[in-house]
Amino acid sequence: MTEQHSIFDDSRPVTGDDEHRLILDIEGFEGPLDVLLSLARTQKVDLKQISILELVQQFLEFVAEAKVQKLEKAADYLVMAAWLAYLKSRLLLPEETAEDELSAEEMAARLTYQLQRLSAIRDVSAMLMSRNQLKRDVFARGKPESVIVTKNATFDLSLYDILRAYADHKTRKSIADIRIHKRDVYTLDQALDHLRNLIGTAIDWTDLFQFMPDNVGGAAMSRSAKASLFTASLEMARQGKAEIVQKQTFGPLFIRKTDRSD
Amino acid sequence: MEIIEQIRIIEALLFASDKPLSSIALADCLPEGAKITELLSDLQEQYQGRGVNLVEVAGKWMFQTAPDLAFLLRKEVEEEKRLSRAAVETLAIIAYHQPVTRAEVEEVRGVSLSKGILDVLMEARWVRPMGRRRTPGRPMTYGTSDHFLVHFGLNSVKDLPGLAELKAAGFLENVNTSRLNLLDDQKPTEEQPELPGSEDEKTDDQGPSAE
Amino acid sequence: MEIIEQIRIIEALLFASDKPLSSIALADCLPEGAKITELLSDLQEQYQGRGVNLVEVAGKWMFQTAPDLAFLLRKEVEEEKRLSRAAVETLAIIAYHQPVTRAEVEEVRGVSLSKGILDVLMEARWVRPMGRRRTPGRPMTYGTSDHFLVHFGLNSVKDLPGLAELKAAGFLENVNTSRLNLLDDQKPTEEQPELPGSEDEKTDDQGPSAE
Repeated sequence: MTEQHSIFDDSRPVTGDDEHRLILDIEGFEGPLDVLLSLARTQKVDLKQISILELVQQFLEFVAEAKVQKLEKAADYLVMAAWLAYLKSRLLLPEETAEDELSAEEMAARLTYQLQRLSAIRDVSAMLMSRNQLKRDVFARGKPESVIVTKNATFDLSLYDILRAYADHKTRKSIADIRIHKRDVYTLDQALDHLRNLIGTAIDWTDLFQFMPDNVGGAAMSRSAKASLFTASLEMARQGKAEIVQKQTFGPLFIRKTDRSD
Repeated sequence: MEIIEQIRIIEALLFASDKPLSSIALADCLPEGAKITELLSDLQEQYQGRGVNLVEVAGKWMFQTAPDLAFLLRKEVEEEKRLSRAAVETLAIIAYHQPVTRAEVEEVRGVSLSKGILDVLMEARWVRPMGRRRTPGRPMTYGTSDHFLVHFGLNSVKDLPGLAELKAAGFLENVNTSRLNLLDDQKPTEEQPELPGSEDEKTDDQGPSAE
Repeated sequence: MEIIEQIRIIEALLFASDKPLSSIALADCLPEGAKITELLSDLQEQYQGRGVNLVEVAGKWMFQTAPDLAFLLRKEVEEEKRLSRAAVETLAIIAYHQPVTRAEVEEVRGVSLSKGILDVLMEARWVRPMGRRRTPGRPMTYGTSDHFLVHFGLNSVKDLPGLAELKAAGFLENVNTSRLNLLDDQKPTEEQPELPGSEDEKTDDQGPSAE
């Protein structure tokens, strides 16, 4: 979870020393409505009577001063700021409402309604959480004796378990679906076979790369073939089946068979 | 069978269980025609004021320790996991507004619901899907479970604290009627293919009701 | 503290404890000088003849169902079984992909379905045959039952959250969604199973019959 604030967490800087100029941090809030609610409370009046204009001003200042770490987090606040700025202009200018538009007063009333509703929900949240909770305040029989009176509950399985199982299955499947494609390479074995076959046909020292296989494919394959051919030549020299000579640095590599029969 | 014997039986059954039992299940263990409701309220009265009380939760019955003794018992259990503020608020909105969609929860809180919150609430078995709303996009609705009622000692969601006040103040009206349109409701990601294999058009909204 | 209050405390402690408690352990929760032995015998007397008795076992105290009512506890001693992980996953796949054949379940899970899993799910009355598929071999398809819906508090299988919703709820956090084809997921269901005579009319819809 990203939202860490406990209902019991009272550390939020709502009650600043200078109540009209709170310096607040977005991190401590649950979104723009939360900020508005906190600001509204500084007006020390009933929510129904808050000055929307003052609230708008406070919010715009808050957004201007807020330290924003993540842009996506700021988006909600910026949208609200824009809406409030619009509301403010509507409230200040003489009313000329288009038919399909809300009047400024209605807009303000709706904002007030939302704040009141959130505040009310918070109140009932607190009431709910302060109820006697099972396993916190009240306790069931600690050592139940095994009676199953309900006949259907043979298995202790919840819908959550099913969703979890399906999600886990999907998670695993999405991992299992990753396939690493085999890279096309000209293998060392191929190069060895190729070189063994051809080296017998050469009479004398031959540039190793004369033995490059034909039609190996694209540039990548060709590079792979070159590398494998070189490794193959080293391998054959190690086995005493071939000799390799290079006259100068980066010069051509010459190879010949060791036990030439002629 | 005498009344006192019948009371002994339901006492034994309820005492032995750590989960609430329905009166129907209890009646199964009693002779035909037993007045289960009366027996239960007799038993409840007998335990009034004792260290253990008989309570009705989620429409079922269970014994639990008296709430005023919580101070004594609490130290015996591990510190309970604390829900985040966001989770508590989300739970409350789901409980009071159910059935409610994710978008509506976001609308009430004025902020998008961060991932994992619903997961936590569903893992605690407090929240459950309640069917799809018959609106465009057919969004999933959520509500509370019996387990939620048992945990918070409620007989039904109608007993939620402050419910009447919220309703009277008009805060439980259709969330969208009061829209500020601050949050974009159209979330294409929430749309999803319906599960094929079920073509029936069925009702979704079932109002707050303990199943 | 009054005697009656001390007895309440002992009663609650013994009720909530998951093991028998010694009088010393109980005395720890009482004020200094409480007469624990007298209190216990008072409490024991209060429960004499009730459906539950206070008994002393190996020097410790516990509540226990009255011996003459023990038959109640054995009436349906059906232990709560746990489903294996494979069974839960199979159930989930059947629920999401129904109607689905055994082979399809195996294909989706990537392992063969061990014997007994389907039996267990059918025994639990969560899974039922849904008629044969009109494909070579005419394999049997499976789906979930009404009982499944009732047990899990669903109105219809459409109430199961889709992948997008699971993700939104935080269930799929570690999944790279681009690899999860959210739409192309329920292939097997597109085919309709053959209706074998009049036998199984209901191939798909669970209907809102869950109560």
